[in-house]
Amino acid sequence: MVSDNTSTPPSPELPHELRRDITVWGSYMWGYADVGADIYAALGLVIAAAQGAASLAFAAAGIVYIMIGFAYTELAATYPVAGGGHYFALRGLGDFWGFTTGVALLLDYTIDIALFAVASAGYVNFFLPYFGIEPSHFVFMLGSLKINYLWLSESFAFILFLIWLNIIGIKESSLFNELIGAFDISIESSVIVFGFLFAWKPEYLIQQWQTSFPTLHQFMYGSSLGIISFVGLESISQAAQETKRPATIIPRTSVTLIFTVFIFATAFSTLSLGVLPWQTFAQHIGDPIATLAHAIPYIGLFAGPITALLGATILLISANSGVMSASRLTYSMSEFGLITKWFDKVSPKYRTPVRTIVVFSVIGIVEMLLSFLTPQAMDTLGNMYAFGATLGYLIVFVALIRLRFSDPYTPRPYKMPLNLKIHYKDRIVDFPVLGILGFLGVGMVLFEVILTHKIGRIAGPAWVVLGIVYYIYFRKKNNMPVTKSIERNWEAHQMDVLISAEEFDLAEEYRIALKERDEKLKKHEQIKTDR
Amino acid sequence: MVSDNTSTPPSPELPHELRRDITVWGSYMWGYADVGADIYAALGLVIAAAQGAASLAFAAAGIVYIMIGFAYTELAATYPVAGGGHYFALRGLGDFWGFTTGVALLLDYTIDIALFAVASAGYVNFFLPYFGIEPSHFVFMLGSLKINYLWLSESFAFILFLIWLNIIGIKESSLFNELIGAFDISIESSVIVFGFLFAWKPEYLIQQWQTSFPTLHQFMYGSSLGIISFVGLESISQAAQETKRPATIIPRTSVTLIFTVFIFATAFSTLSLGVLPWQTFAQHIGDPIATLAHAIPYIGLFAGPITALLGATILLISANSGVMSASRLTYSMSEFGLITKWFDKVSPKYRTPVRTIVVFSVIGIVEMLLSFLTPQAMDTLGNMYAFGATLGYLIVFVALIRLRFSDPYTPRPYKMPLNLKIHYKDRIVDFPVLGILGFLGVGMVLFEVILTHKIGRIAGPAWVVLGIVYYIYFRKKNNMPVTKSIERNWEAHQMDVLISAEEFDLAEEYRIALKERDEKLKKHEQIKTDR
Amino acid sequence: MIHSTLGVIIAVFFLISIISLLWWMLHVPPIIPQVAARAHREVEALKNLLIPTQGMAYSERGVELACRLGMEQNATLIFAYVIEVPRTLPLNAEMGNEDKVAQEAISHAEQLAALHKMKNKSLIVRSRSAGEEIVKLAREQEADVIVMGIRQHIGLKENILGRTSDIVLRKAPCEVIIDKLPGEEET
Amino acid sequence: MIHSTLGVIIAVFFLISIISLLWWMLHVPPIIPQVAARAHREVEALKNLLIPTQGMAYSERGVELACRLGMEQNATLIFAYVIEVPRTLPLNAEMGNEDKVAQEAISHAEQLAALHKMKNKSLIVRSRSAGEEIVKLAREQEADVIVMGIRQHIGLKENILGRTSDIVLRKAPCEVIIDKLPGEEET
Repeated sequence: MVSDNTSTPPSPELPHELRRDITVWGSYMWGYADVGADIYAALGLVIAAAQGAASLAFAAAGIVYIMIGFAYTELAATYPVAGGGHYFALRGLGDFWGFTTGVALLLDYTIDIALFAVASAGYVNFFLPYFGIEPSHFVFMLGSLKINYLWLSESFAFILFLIWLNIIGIKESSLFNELIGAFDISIESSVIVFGFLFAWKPEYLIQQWQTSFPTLHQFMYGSSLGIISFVGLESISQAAQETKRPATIIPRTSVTLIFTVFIFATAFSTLSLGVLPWQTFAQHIGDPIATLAHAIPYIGLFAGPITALLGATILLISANSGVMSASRLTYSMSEFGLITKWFDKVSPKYRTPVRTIVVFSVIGIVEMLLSFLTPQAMDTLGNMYAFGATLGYLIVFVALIRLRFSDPYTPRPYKMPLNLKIHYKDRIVDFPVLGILGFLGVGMVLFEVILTHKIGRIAGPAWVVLGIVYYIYFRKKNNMPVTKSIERNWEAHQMDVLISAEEFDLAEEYRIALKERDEKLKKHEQIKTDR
Repeated sequence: MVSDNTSTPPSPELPHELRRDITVWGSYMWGYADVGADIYAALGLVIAAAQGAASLAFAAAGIVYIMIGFAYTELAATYPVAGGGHYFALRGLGDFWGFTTGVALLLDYTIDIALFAVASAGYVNFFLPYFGIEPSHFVFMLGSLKINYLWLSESFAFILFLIWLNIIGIKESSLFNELIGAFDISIESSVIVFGFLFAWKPEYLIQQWQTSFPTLHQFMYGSSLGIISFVGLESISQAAQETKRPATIIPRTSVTLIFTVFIFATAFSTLSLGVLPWQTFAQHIGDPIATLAHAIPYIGLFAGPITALLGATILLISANSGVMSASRLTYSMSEFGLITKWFDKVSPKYRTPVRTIVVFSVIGIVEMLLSFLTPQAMDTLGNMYAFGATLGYLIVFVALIRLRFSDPYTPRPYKMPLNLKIHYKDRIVDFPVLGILGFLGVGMVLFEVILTHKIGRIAGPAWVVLGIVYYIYFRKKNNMPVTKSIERNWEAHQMDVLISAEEFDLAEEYRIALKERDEKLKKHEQIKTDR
Repeated sequence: MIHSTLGVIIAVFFLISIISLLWWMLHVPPIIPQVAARAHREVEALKNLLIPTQGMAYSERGVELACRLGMEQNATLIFAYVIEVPRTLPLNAEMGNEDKVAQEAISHAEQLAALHKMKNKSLIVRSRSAGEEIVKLAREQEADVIVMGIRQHIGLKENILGRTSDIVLRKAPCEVIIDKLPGEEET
Repeated sequence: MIHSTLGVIIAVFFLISIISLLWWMLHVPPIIPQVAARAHREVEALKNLLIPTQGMAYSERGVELACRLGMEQNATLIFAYVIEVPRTLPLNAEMGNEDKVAQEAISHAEQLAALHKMKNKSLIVRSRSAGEEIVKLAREQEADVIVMGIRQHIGLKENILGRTSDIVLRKAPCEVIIDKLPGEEET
């Protein structure tokens, strides 16, 4: 590589920036960590709802998901900074929408931490009896409520571990993901390959398709649940500012993630229905992969420990993804003056945003405690999860379309396919047809979530409204505009971003595009003054 | 098109050249005319031999055929002149092999004229009863032989018509092919489409495949017969010197012909075995398409007249292809001093080689008379047909390989796929792997022909030997070398050919390649003299 | 115990697609250094190429050069044939077959542009000085670069370039590319 | 009465393949006129491109230009940095950081060549006169064309090109392409 002699020195005016330490595999794994656990959770639910047509439901959800994926790929490659959806909305739609998207996504990441740390600890408990510890003994009563304090402390310990891991460095935290993720992918692939080779009966699949085809309502419900298994692409964007050469690498990791997850989801559902009746999965909603693995020859023998290990690890890195993403999201929001400046601080020693890591992980711990104290809390969190993600994605689609018009000069190394060339203010703009379709698709899912999730439709909006109340108070207090945006020099900012990302080719493209625009403007003004 | 103002004026030193009047569609149709009739003849034979695996036999033969096709495509695009295989052998292997190839192919073209004119008249007889004429009444006895003099005179009239048509101009003769060919392709396509839509039962095909799979010997025999249906690509090369922009057009028409014929052959055989048992075709070897069409709903009603019309017309243009090709082949042989110069004459009025058209069509008439007089003659001719084609193709493969070494400078706008780069005399030569495979494939077929065709293995070689005897006599008489070749300025000739074909880009490529070679040679000599 | 060939096919297909996806992902194209990026992008920014032509082999070399230069960014080629009218004649004087020669030169250039499938427009203008006119055209047409093929002036010791190219080089408001063929042979 | 969906699929597939084959066959690419063919092929014949570089923005423009010119025929780029040694010094004298500058200029050129995936080799030579040395290198390396990016010499009235390019233009045994950037801004 010839890059070494041309790498930029660290800018002196920003001494404590995030460090670019994430490689291609790391970037991919931040996304996979998030998504991998989601499939784990969603497979049973979708099969229970969509029955014989589960594969079709996954494929249908996959289409909406692929559009979301393309949108994120375009935006993350164009704006390779931390912040993800919140940053895109900020650039495209201004401060208020940037904040709204951020607060919706923040909901998801804190839930990630709470839910998946608890679930991971649950799988760990599988192994304790082998060491002579019976987890069900460690219970005390709180009023009428049985609380397993072993499980609670395990979950608590996990989150503390993740906080420590994320503080000491993105490299360490990423490495943790990379190793465990590689292991999990291999195990999941083995289950699929062994399943198709030794247990899969196509006639069985066809029979279930023919005898247990769902009603349209069941099918739509199933495919809206399928979307859950696809949430998680965001994390790749959250890590963008710490990724090496993000504008080159992020499109690759995103596209790969989109398709691997799509392939895994359809393969798992097709395999499941060719091995066991859908009713079996409906009875074991909580642990579909273990149910499936038990029915496959050879690996069926190890199914118990393997799937428990798989579950424990994949859910742990998913919680890790939540810690990282929540901290980078709030770091970015603070940097752009959407929340208090106190969070905009990078540890000089570890080059990580220690304050946001700690604060928002603690919010995750609070959510976790709630889920142990009130049995409905788990359900509530799950419902809010779907609400936060779909609201965030919806705004991102609007931002994508808007940015095509308002910021045509920033080079887009990757563009969503299917564009219409339209004239707009003397320029030709690529209007993203798939952006509109994606907006409608996500909109439908959001509509369905509000319609069917009884708790989510109250609690989700309540969180967002609470956030907005804080936003108004914060902006008023600091004499900043509430409905309008702060003036920012996006062009200089964008150029800095590209240079610091070592994307020199894009930086040159941007420089020349801006120069051409300026020359055009100058000429226009000259014609005006000449009159 | 900008070509008009740059077209070359006719060269003054060669006032009576062939006229470039054949378009893309015309070029394709010269090939299709020849091949179309061959499928007609071979389908029944192949099904009778290969039974349930007829489609596979066609596909196997098709593989050898595709290699022949690629070889012809390369050579015809590189050397866009009349003469086909004979010219390629002349360029690559010298005068003797040029003559041998020519005489082998000439056998085929004269047989084309005789066989297909007679067969075409046979189909015409189908319609005569509707006009109150009963063909079987027009019979007289010659010893113990029944001769149908109506049929004989019809065949005779057809050949006379074709002679006239080919004399008045290649444009007229080509137009005749183009119209009839377009009609025939449409009819054949309709039979296939209707058949697959309304009569084809895949389970029936599978059942025949399983219950009537041939023995290896039967299969090989069937696939060697399949080759017959693929003979005919040569005609495109024979018409090259009268084709507009041959180096551009001939690769296209050849490749299209290769694949359309391949598709037709596999489609017909797959359709046939999904509609009727193979035994039915074995019983109606002479008219497979009519047998098939009768079994298809809707078009079955018109099957009789339609297939008779199809047969009559497709066989007639096939005979036309024979007349054209035989005359151009001999014209070229005469031009290069392989046979008497008397044939190297173009009619100033019509710009066609009148002498060769008449003489070699008359040879066709003689063969036709023989086939009416001796019942075995028809069989003998059929056997010789396979011998002539395979011998010619075998030599062409050798010439192709040789020319890659001996003439690397002539630009090849199309090259056979799969080449190995090897060093040879300071140069890098693309060694054609597929050429070797093709040589082996055709060699196997020739071996099989000699082994199985009892009459062909005597009569075929006899014709070739007779030809060689004439060649030795002719060359001795004119004081020309017999075993060696006449000195010719191939480079100037090639340049003339390219310019007159309006292939300026190739001409420039050739000029520069020769210039570079000359400079290299000069430098080498300088180094030698410097020593 | 394998249950179905379809299962084997799916398993193989699954493995191949996952592995090839990851393989593709991990093979990131190399970094483009800043210097290379700048030179490349600046040439990419050349959108209007002015090509004065005389219809000679050396002019056509200039046209081909311009095609190569502009192909990647789909630039517009502006062909210009300047008919130099001597000062002794009025500017719109009959000039023998000069107009026909100009037409032909332009049509050759257009053929080359068509070969490369490039946008182009053509101008035939009359002027007292070809050099001055080319500079003027470059300004009017907002040319980013002038590309000229020129001839070897044998014996011209003090100025190797010839009058026209000298003026263009001195006064052009934009980049100028001069392509000089060696003198030995003129086809 | 349709018997099987497979039959319908085969029928449709058959029709599509036959029609698309014929469609492809009938759409012949347009004829290439002789003039266009000649200019195109002659540029295609340029296999060795000699590019003298100084490591300045204008030299890199020359490198990019050479890349564009040689890409289609996969030509070889020969980069040459000539260190001019004054006559007062011995030819192999220590020249401050000249060697380092040369190395850097060559490495920039190589990066550009790598961006275009082109074969290249590099030469660093010392000479009394850069112009004479370039001409000599062109002869030694059998260059088909010399491509040079040059600078605006402000105030140099009598010779717009500068000493080196003037010598190269006069004495080169091959085609010479000069790319002169406008004088206003030097990045």
